[in-house]
Amino acid sequence: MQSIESKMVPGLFERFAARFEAERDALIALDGKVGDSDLGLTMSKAFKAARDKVLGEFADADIGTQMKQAGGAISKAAPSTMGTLMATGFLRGGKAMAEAEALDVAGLAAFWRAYADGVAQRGKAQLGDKTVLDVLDPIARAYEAQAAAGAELEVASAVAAKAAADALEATKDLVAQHGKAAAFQEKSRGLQDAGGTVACMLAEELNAFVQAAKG
Amino acid sequence: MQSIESKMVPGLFERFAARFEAERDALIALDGKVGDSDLGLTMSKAFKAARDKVLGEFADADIGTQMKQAGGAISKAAPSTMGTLMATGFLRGGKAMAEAEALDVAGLAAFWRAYADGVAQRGKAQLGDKTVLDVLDPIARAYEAQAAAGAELEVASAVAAKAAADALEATKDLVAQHGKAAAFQEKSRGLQDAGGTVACMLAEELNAFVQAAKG
Amino acid sequence: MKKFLNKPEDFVDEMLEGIYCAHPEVTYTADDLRCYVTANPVPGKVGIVTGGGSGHLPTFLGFVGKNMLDGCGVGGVFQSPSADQLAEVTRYVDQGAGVLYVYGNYTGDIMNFDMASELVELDDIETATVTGNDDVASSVVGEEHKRRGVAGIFFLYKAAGAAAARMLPLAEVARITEKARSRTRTMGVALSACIVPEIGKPGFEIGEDEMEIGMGIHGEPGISRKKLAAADDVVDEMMERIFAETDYAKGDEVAILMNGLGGTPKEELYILYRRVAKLMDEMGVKIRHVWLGEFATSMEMAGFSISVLHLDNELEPLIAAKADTPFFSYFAK
Amino acid sequence: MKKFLNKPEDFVDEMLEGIYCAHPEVTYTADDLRCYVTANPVPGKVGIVTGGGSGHLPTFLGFVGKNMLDGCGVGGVFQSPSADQLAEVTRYVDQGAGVLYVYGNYTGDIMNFDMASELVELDDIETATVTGNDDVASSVVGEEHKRRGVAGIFFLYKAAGAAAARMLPLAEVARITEKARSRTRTMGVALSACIVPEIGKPGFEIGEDEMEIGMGIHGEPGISRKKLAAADDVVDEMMERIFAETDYAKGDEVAILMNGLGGTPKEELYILYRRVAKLMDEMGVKIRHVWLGEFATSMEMAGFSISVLHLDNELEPLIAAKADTPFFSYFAK
Ligand SMILES: Nc1ncnc2c1ncn2[C@@H]1O[C@H](COP(=O)(O)OP(=O)(O)O)[C@@H](O)[C@H]1O
Ligand SMILES: Nc1ncnc2c1ncn2[C@@H]1O[C@H](COP(=O)(O)OP(=O)(O)O)[C@@H](O)[C@H]1O
Ligand SMILES: [Mg+2]
Ligand SMILES: [Mg+2]
Ligand SMILES: [Mg+2]
Ligand SMILES: [Mg+2]
Repeated sequence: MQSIESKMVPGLFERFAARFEAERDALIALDGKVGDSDLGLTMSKAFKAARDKVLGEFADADIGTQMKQAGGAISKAAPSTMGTLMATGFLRGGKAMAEAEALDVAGLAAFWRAYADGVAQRGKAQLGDKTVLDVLDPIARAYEAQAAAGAELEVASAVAAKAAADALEATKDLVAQHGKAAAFQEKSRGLQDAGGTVACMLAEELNAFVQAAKG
Repeated sequence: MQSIESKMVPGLFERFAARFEAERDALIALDGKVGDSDLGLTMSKAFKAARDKVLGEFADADIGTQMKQAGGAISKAAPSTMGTLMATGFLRGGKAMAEAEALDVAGLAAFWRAYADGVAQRGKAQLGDKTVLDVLDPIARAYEAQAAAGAELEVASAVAAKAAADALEATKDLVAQHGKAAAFQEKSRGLQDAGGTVACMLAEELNAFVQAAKG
Repeated sequence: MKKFLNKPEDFVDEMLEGIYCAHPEVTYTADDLRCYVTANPVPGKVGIVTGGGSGHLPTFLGFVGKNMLDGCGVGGVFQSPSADQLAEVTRYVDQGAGVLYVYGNYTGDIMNFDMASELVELDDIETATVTGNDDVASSVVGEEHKRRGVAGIFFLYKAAGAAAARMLPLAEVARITEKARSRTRTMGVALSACIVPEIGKPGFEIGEDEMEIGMGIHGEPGISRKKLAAADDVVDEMMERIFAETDYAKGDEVAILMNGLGGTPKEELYILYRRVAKLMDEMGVKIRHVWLGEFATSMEMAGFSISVLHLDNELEPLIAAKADTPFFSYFAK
Repeated sequence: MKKFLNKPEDFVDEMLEGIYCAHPEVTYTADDLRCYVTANPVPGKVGIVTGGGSGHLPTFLGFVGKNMLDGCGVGGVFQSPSADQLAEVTRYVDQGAGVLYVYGNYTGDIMNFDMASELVELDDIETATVTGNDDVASSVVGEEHKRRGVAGIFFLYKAAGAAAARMLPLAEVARITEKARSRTRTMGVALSACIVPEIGKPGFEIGEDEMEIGMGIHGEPGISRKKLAAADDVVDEMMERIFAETDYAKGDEVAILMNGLGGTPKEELYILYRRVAKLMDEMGVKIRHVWLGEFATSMEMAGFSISVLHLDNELEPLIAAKADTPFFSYFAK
């Protein structure tokens, strides 16, 4: 498989929705350590709303529109920090896709770059601030490198998922600078970032989706 | 010993105060069953205040004044239902003593009769309503009977204490008609009345005081 | 016991010190912090005096102020003030027109107010008495005189205060307050106990999933203890009791007090009120006034009560009158 | 979880339904219950809009009313309203003079208000922003921009609302509100957690004898967790932090907000306030205004906060101005 086609996108969002439904309590617990425990709620709501949107009126739209609509749905359904950032990411990523009918590795590189940059701009966070950006940026970089190397979609998405997992692990060494976790300062060291965990799950689900589509 | 003299009255109030201090938690628990748990607090405060009054400026006063002053102190220190009733009792009992220098069996009969009648009038309760009156009235009747029979003080006070204990036991069969306990209606049956318990303790301490003074 | 306290025995007096610091419009008389009075008595006006145990803020003292009460005897937690204290308050408050006592129907309070009125009679101060007994759960129909007073006494204060502010004579103020009393009904429900500071442990036990319908504000038991139900169902059960004793005609008007017992957040009170409004609407009864918040609490107890005053043409403008006390401000609309 | 609820997911919307039933002076726009606005916008006046998560009543929406706010975006429990909702509220509230955004310094809210202001720019609505960051415990001196907003935002609302009511232009209202922001400090302490209805369990654990000094209103940790101390000692520790960052001269004036977090009774707040008044008195600082009660809660959380606004001649009359909202009424004295 060389690319994800727009008619496959609803299936991808079904995966996202199912994953965040399944991780609801785990994310509540994770956010509860240095935050306000809402992340499991907001992410399950966010991706349920995104799925409903993409499965519904926009099942046949182009990929760019699907992604933007997913972003719009998330921004209404879950306007917390992560909800708003994920909404911004899908909106900007979708814009970068314009009216593309399919997403190949180069397209995914562009999508994730726009996604990560949108989040950085909206959240005014720097790399190393222990936020979702510290996982999103490595995902974008992985797809960019794979696109430059002309890698297959299956390979690229596996590499990106691995990069996300590593990046998430690396957030443990960082000290939170933003949001509710920042109040914990040094105490946040040793804990993986909650928002980064969400980004990692996105990369994982995307990869699992690609692998399943191949098989 | 034929009578309690005014100079002995401070000792009697030391007994009352010590007893209600010791019974504080038990009375809290008892009142808690069908009331608001305050009885242990109010009675320990009430008799501490009475003792301080009678031990202090009124140590050398006549018995009537001592009793009235005790009542006044109680009414200020613990104006709950039982506090106010006990205050009324001591005030009326003291009045009945006029300027007596000593309390013999006849004097005690008059004291307790005035005490019980004052409580009945202030609380507007009838005999059988499951209140302190159902113990006070038997105490008064016991002293009256003993006085009529010309009994010794030691005998009369022992008989009165026994009458109080029996009357308290008998309150178990009654259904509360007044105060917070009335809300429990039938559920109050089987429980001994909290206010009656206080009256019984007064009779017991008076008796113990008389027996100790004899010995 | 998790409370912000210094010594438990100083709870009431330190609370009063804080109140006097914060609110210069109230003060105390007879050199006794617990003899709480307005700093601005109105000459010639009937004085309104209340009193009762502490632990129910803003009840009782919180309603001393403009267009409401003039004085309050402050008791220990859940205990009556003394007859002496009530007499002192009465003497301060009397402005030559006599004094109305308005308080809850509890034995301890009754005896002390009665004693106080005997004491001030010696000073030629005329008094009259109305005892609030709005708690439907505390005795059956026909035995209303045994019912205890709870949050609904707010309406008695409001009516009495506004009537007195019109400079009506004592008998009139008493008659109007008595009318407000006879037309007020309250039902409450509790989810948790509270702790009297000097006792240090809860007054009763209640299961993690239980509610007590009709519980009194000192923890007196109610009508039934059952599993906590959905908010709408709880309201339905409570309102059924209130509706059962009142004849409402279509177009009748009521005032409603949704009262939190202390531990229940306002968010929940509004969810509950939503249902009350729906039931009233279905009956064709108009809610002319509603107040929602904490009016008669039991310190940190979780729970709430619904009080309904069946308005008439005489009571409505009194309830609608503006009022301003340290704990309750209302702009007439 | 012991709450009066129907379905947990309906908590916010049913609460809003109750509020709209009870208070005809507020309504909603864009057919969205969560776009909460005054029913009586004042032509030509700068609009003041706030917004934030639910679960803090009366914050945030409770201060929409006369002489205070004009609109509020209402989020889920502890969650920001959406940018779309804030934009709708802004469009309704704008009366040609522009709109001031006043809200707490939280990432989610900032992002959504920023997005909203971009959206309404397309409608030629001018906005300005002041974000409350009064919580001393949430970051050190020098890093004030990282501090979160808590109960002290009440003073920003009061100043902004009174300034706008004087028909001052947007830049002036913003300048004054910004000044109130820079002169407001808050310290809080919590004794217990609260439960978000849809989560169903407490956000954190705290021991039976512990307190958390500096805890945030969503349960964010504070400066230290220690054994619950005597009320006076707790106040001393909190006030020390506030005094440490403010230069008070003898004769300076302050306004104080003693705020209960939800589960702490007013009795305790007064005991605590008594100590605050004593400390201020020792410093020679005059407490010109004090409000005491529940202003910014965390549902049933036990605890309280002290907010201090260092007054000046410009702010004082604005803080003293009368105000009337469904949740807060104040007669100017
Ligand atoms: N300014 C920011 N920029 C980017 N990401 C941020 C920022 N602030 C917080 N985050 C991310 O958001 C996560 C928390 O999300 P969420 O629970 O939605 O926050 P909140 O409950 O405070 O609104 C953090 O783990 C972090 O990854
Ligand atoms: N009207 C009454 N007349 C006489 N005794 C009464 C009356 N009402 C209550 N009591 C007595 O008071 C006792 C309760 O006293 P107390 O705890 O002081 O009441 P409360 O806490 O309700 O003020 C009851 O056990 C009963 O003996
Ligand atoms: Mg969170
Ligand atoms: Mg009792
Ligand atoms: Mg409360
Ligand atoms: Mg949040």
